[in-house]
Amino acid sequence: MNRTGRDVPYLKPVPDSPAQAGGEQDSVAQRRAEEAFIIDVDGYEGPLDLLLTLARTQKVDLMKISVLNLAEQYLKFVDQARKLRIELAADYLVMAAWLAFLKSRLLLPPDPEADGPSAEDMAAHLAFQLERLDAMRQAAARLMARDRLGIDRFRRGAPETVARKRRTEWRAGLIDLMRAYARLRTKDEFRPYAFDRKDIYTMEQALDRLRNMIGYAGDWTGISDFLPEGWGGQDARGRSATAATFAASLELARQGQLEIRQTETFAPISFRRRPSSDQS
Amino acid sequence: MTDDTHTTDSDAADLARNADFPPPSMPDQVRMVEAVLFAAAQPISVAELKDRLPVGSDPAEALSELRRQYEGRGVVVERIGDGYAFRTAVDLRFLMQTETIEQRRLSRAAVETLAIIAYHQPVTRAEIEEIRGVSVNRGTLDQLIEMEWVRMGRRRMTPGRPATFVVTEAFLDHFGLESARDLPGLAELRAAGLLESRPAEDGLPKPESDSDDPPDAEVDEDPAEDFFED
Amino acid sequence: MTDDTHTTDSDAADLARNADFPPPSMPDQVRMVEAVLFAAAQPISVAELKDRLPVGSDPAEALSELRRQYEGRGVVVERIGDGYAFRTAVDLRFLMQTETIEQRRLSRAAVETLAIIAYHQPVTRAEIEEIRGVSVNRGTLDQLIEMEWVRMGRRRMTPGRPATFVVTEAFLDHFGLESARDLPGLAELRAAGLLESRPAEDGLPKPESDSDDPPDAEVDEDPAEDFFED
Repeated sequence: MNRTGRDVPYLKPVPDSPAQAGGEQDSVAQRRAEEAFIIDVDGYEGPLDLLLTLARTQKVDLMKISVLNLAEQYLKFVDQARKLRIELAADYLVMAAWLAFLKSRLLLPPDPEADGPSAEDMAAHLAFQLERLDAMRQAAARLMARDRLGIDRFRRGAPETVARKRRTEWRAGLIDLMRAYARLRTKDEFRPYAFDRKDIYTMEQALDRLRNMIGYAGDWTGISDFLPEGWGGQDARGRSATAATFAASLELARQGQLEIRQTETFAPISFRRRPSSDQS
Repeated sequence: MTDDTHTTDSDAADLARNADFPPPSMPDQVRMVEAVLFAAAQPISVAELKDRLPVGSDPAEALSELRRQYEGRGVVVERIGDGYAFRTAVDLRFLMQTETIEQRRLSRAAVETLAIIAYHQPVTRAEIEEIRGVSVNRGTLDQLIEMEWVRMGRRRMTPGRPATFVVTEAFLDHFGLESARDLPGLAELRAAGLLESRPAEDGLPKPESDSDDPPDAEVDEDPAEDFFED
Repeated sequence: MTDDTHTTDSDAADLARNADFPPPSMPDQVRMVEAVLFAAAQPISVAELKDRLPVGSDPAEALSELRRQYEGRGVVVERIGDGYAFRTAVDLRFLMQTETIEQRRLSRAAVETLAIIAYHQPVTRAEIEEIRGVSVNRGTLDQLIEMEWVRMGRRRMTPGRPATFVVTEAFLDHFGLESARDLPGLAELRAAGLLESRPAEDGLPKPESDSDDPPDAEVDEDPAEDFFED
C-alpha cells in the first residue's frame, strides 16, 4: 500500500540482535539503541499503531499479512523493551498478552470443545483493524490535502452585515380563547378554597398550652378548662380548639405526662397530671 | 501526514514572480482582480493590485474591465477613496435586512378580554369589567386594537353613549373562524371538557357554600403585568 | 447582464414585501441571489434565500443560473452542505498570501479523529477508540468541537445512550466538500467494508475507554488475565 512519509519504520534503529562485538563499543551501541527505542515508544499512538508499523515491515498487502509473524514481531518488541527496562503502558502489555494467546492458539490444532471465535477469526479481525486504521490515516491525509478554506479558497473578506428588524407576533390559539372564556363563566360556580387560619386552633398550639397547664392539674380537670380565651364556644372555633386539645392530650398521655378520664360515653373528658410515683 | 503547510501552487507562483514569463492574459488578470477584491477585508488600490498580480499585469485595465462586467449585476465594483471593493447594488440594499419574528404569548388578561369581546360583541368596557370581575386596563384594549384583532364598534344608545368593541376580520382569520358565531357555546365547552378542568389557581371548592362574601378579592390589575405573561 | 430600468430602493422593497406583485424576472432574481450570497461570509441555504427574496421567487433556479454564470471566473459559487457561498477560485490561491489564515496545527491524533468522525459519522467516542486502538483524549474532541468542525449528534439508542459525533457545515466549507458523501475515497472505503462498524470479537483488547488522561503506566501483575476469562 502506498504510504506517505511513514516508510521508515520506527523500529529500524533498534537492531533485532544487538551486535555483540563486545567492549566499549557494545555499551555505546547499547545506549544508542536504548535512546532510539525510548523515542520510538513515545512515537507510537498505542499498540495498534505499533502493530501497523510492524506490519509494514512485512512488505505485503495488509490483507495478506501473517498475523503469526506479526505477533512474533510484537512480542519481540515488548521483550526488547523489558530488556532495556523501559516501562510500557498497560495497553501495550495487554496487547502482548493477547497476541501471545493468539499465537498459541494459531499454532495448536483447533480445539473442537472451545467456544467463542476461532483463532483464525481473531487473526482476521486484527488484520481488519489494521487495514481500517491504515485506511483512516490515508483518508485523513487526503482530507488535509484538499483545497482548504483560508488556505486555498477564500471567503468574502468584507462581508456585508444584514440588518435585523424585529417584529412581534402574538401567539394565541382558539383553545386559549375558549379556555379563558370558560374560566370566566364558571368563576361564580365555585368559591376559591382558602384555608381559614383564623378559626383554626392547631395541635401544636394546644400541645404548648397543655404542657404548661398540666403541671398545675393535680386533680381531674375538664377539657373545657384547658381551652384558650375566646375558644370555648359551641362554634367552629370551639370545635377546633376542643379537637386540637384532645389530640394534644393523647400525645401527652402517650408520653406518660397526663391521664385521661371519661366516666361514660359522651361524658365530659377530664385530664390530670400523672402522679410522679408512676413515672419511672 | 499531519503536514498542514500547504505549498502554494508552485507553477502559478513562479508565473507570478518570474518576469521572464509573459503576463497572464487579460481575462485571467480580470479573474485575479476579481478574486483579490472579493477576499480583501479593505478596499484595494491599483498600486496594491500591481504588487499582488504577476509582473507585467495591467491592473488598471483589468479593473476597468471588471467594473464593466459587473455593471447592472447584483454586486458592483465601487471606488472607495483610493481603493476598489465589491458592494451590493444600491437597488438591492433592501435584501440586506431580515425580519425576525418574535412570538409572544398573550397575557391572561388580554386573552380573557379578547374572549369576552368575541363572545359578547358588541360589548362595552363596563360590560367586560363586569364579566371579568376586575377593571380592564386601558393598555389591554389598546394592544388588542393595535394587533387589529379588536376594533371599536358603534356607540351604545344608552346614557353616556359608551363605545363598544367588536372583533375584526383579522381576528377571525387568525383563529380560523368564519364568523364570531362559530365560537363554541358554553354547552359545547362543557362537552369538550373545558369547563370541568378547573384551573389550578382557583383551588378546591369549599363544601359548605355559606358565603355571601365576594368570590374574589377585588384586585386591580397591575398595569405592567397586564399584557405580558412572560 | 444589462438592466436599463433601474428600480429605486423603495420600489424594490415594496415589490419584495407585497405578495400581490408578480415575482421579479429571472435575471433580477439572479441579481438578488448574487447580492445575498456575495454579502454573506457563511453559506446560505435555498430556504434562507426564499425567505429573503420577494414572494414567488424561485431561488433554486436563480442559483443554478448564477452558478453557471460564474463558472471559470475568479470567484465561484460553491455548494456547501445545504448552503451556497462564493469562494475564490482554487487556482488563484497564490494571490492570497495576505489573506491566508494561519492554520492551527492539528495533532496527528486530532487529524485522525476528525477523519474517523467524517467517514464513520455518526460515531461514538468508543467507536473512535476502537478504530484508533487508543483512548481518545478529551482535549482532542474539545479542540475539534471548538474549531466548529465537529459537533455532537444524536445519542445512540444503545445502553448508556452514548453521544455521537458528526461533522459540521463549517467542516464541509473548510475542506471544500458539497456534502459528507463527497469525502475522498468514501465509496472505495465502503466497498472494501472498512466503514462497517464491526463489533470486536470477544477477547480482543480494547482501548480503555472513558479515560480523560493518557493511560498511565500502572501495570497489573497479569494484565491479560481479565481478557482470558471468557
